[in-house]
Amino acid sequence: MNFSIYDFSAFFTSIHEWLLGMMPEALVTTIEWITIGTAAILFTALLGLSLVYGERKVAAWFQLRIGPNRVGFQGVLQTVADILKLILKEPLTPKSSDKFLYNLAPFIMMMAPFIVIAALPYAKGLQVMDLEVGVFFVTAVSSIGVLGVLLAGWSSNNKYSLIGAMRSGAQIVSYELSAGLAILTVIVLSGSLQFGEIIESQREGWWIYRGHIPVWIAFIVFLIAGTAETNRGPFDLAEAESELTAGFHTEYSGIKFAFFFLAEYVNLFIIVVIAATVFLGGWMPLHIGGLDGFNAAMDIIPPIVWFLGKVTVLILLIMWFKWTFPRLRIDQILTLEWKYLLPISLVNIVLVAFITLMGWYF
Amino acid sequence: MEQNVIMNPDGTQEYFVNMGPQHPSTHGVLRLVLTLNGEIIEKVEPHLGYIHRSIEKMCEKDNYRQVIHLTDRMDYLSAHMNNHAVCLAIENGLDVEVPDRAVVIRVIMDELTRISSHTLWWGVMGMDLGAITSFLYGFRDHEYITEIFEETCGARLTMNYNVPGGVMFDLHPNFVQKTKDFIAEFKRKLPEYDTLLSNNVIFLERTKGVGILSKEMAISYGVTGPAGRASGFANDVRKHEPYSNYDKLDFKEILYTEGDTFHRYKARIDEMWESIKIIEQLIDNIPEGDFQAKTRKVIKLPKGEFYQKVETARGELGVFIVSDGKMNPYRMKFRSPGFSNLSALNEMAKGGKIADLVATMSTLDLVVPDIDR
Amino acid sequence: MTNEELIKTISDWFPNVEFTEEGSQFLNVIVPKDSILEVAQKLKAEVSTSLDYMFSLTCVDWPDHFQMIYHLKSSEIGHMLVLKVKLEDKENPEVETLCNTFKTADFHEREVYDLFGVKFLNHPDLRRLFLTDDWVGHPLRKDYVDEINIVSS
Amino acid sequence: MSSIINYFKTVFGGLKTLVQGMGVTGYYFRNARKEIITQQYPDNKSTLRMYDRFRGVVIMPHDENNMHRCTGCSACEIACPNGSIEILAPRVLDPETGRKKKVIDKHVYHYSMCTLCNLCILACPTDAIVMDQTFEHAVYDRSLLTQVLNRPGSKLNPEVKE
Repeated sequence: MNFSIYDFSAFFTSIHEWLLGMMPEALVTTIEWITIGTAAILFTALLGLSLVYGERKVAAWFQLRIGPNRVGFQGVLQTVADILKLILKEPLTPKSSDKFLYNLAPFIMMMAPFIVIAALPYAKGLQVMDLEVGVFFVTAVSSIGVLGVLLAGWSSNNKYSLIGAMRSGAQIVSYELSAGLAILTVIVLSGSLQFGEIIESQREGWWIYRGHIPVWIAFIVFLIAGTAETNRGPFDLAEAESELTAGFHTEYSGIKFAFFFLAEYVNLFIIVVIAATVFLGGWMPLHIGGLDGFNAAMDIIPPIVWFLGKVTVLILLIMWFKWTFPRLRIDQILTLEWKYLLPISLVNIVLVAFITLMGWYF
Repeated sequence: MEQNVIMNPDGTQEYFVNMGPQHPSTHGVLRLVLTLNGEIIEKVEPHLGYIHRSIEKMCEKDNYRQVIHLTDRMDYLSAHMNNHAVCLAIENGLDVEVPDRAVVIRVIMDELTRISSHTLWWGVMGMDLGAITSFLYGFRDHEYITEIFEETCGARLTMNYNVPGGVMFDLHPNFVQKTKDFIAEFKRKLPEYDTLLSNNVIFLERTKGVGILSKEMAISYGVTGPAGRASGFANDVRKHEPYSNYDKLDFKEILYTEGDTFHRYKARIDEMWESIKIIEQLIDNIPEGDFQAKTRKVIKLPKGEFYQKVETARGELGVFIVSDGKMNPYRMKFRSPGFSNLSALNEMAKGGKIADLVATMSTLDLVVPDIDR
Repeated sequence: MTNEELIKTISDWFPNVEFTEEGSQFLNVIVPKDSILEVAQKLKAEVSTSLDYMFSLTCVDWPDHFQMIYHLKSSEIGHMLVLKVKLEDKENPEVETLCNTFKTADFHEREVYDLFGVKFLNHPDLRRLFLTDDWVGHPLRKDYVDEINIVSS
Repeated sequence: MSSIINYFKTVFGGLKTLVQGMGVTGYYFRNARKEIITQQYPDNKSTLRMYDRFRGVVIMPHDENNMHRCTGCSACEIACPNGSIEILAPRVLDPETGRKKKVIDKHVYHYSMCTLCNLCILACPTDAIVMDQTFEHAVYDRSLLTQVLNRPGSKLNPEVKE
């Protein structure tokens, strides 16, 4: 079960040696940083475009419509056209708004996803850096987004935005709790915070299969908390169209609005990647204990395809939530979190600790 | 009133927000000035008149045939019933005998309009509460009926199909078949409405116990239609003061007593089932005969007052004609259901959150041209 | 209760009230201006009549006087009747407000004030309902002329 | 104990209704191809046909030798609630009978004011005007909405009696 043919790290180390042969060490590292930086930004941009297009198509199929099909083949270039439109539009700044914070908010909102993109494992070896404290780093950085929302709500001097921002602040902060606890259940099982090792520990079988009941509960809790954290689905209180017109980003237009728009979708991607990596084994193919023939067959499919398959299925599920359920009220969201999700995840942590102690997992 | 914050005598500040006139959930140009305390609503004050065309003044210059094209622009979602009311008022003024075929056609058209209005309301209610997909499903069934209307009456929304003495054209040959197909199709789709919204736990959380309206308040504010019947105020005009041939039809008057948002919603869903029952009783035996009674070219109502009540999708529409014998009415007053239903909004929304106000308002099913006239 | 019983019961309570039935399908009760509030409250309070649902409140601009018309119905018993009040003085017509007995009168009276100019005494919030506050004139009056919107009397 | 039971009952009951709701949208997602109801308007123009009673605009049909049926009696002008029809029919000396007779000169139709209520068509004694089924009438200049229905040089159809 070696993955030599699909191992990106071998490919990158060969490039590294080749460059080292030609120029001094310092120059090589700067070149690598710059290329990886631009690759990350390009990847985020492409990711945002494809997710927006995917969401509009999926929403259309749910709603008896066809979705964008005018620009490009089957509407593929529709989001490119949208982004160009947003770039060319004049970014207005409300007269009596807090200018500095008003312009800072979109960048903070966009900064969090960029940092987290670097720490996520996409395929064997295809990872910018595999920190020992990967999971801890990701959950910590992804909570910066709340600052962007609160700043945007306060600084645009619009009553609706302020109400939207207050709601979103309360919601994201409280849902990070049960999201963190849900990930903790698997870390207790896998014993390490490093993404690489969590994936390695799922070589014989994904945690969702090996950790049976507690990991299933954690998976459901994480999905609910994940949709709440990205202000999507039944929890899109911050930009509730029917109450607050567009919530915290009402006053934004042009490229600033594009930042908010893309940040929401990249956050969705991050939540789904964490769920896929921690619960469904990231790029690890599906292995079932003894059947070596079956496992070998599974290894033929490259890990990147496994990764993208899991991510697509989860994204489809979260989009399914958004386009089916009505919106919750702010006090119901908080009662759901503090009275239902939190006690369940706490009990779950105790349960999983007990199970790891006794070794009752596959 | 224009400054941002009102200083109360006791030093506290009142923080008010304009909801409308351009707002996604006011369904039309209705401006609500909310006095808020954080998310809790202290006072809702509607500002009207953004779409006031003064239909009552226009009616005074039109003769009795021309008045009808104005009334289907009042509550455009129950256009047939509005015209039906005016035609009935004129007919019982002239005491013209409307042929049976016209009476049955009018009742079928009324019930089809009620279903199309309730399906559109259901879709928009789902969208107000966040389930955007339900809007498309509601509109699909609404459009199915508008197709039927377009084929028979020639227009989709403002049909102007009733004339004093009967209806403008005879039914289109494949009207009966298309209506039967729609009823069969709609009977499969209506349970889907329940699984998608009515039984959904999030929807129940958002609507149960929200925006309570007691029976006394409903009567005192004159809240009629499904909104009033959900509070126990039995006001179905089709049952209590039957017109056309409603007294010969068997259907139930939907009555609940809880008076919260969920039961106003449930009242409309059950009313759709009743409308289906009515149409099924009539669609197969539409009597033959001519569809319009002979009326003189220039209609002159005798001196006196004529009041006609009709049950539209939103409530009890009253047409009050004061005539002084000339060819156009001396004074024409429309008692619009939306107007009284809106006046009770402050009573229901006080103490709730903004999200509750949106939920309560969408179960009142407000159509603003019906309020402003 | 049929119209005759209504006439008998109401005339014992209020002698200075006339009844007619011609020209309308309801029993019309012509009430003098200053006792309209008392009549309305009595009709609503009494169990025998319990006219607690006012389904229409409107005003008619006759050549020599304004006429306030209140349509009442009893939600329990189901009978209906019409209260009519004559306001001779057309310059500044005034009548007592009913919005403390019938809450629906609040908006209806503001509409009549806006379109006819009839002032309602101690109405909590008598402002124009549809037109802007600085609108001149009352459109539904017969003598209302407006060159811009081509409205002639 | 009962509070714990109904705590779990609410949780699982809630989840059940949520999953049922997703089942409905899931059905439409799976056979989206069959259930799509939107019409691709500009593309289906060739096949799009409105119902024959659809009221698009009032027109005056002319037969092959430029004859119409309007006698200029202005019954439609009286019947119209919005004053969107103006009949210009001066009195002209009729050579045979020697008496003055009204002959239609211009049948002016203000489409901008017309509410398509069909009262004029009903009122016309000689069925001269008819509702057309076209609905694409957007114009850049409002004056284009004021049309003259009888074509220049068209005459009254002789069979039409007064």
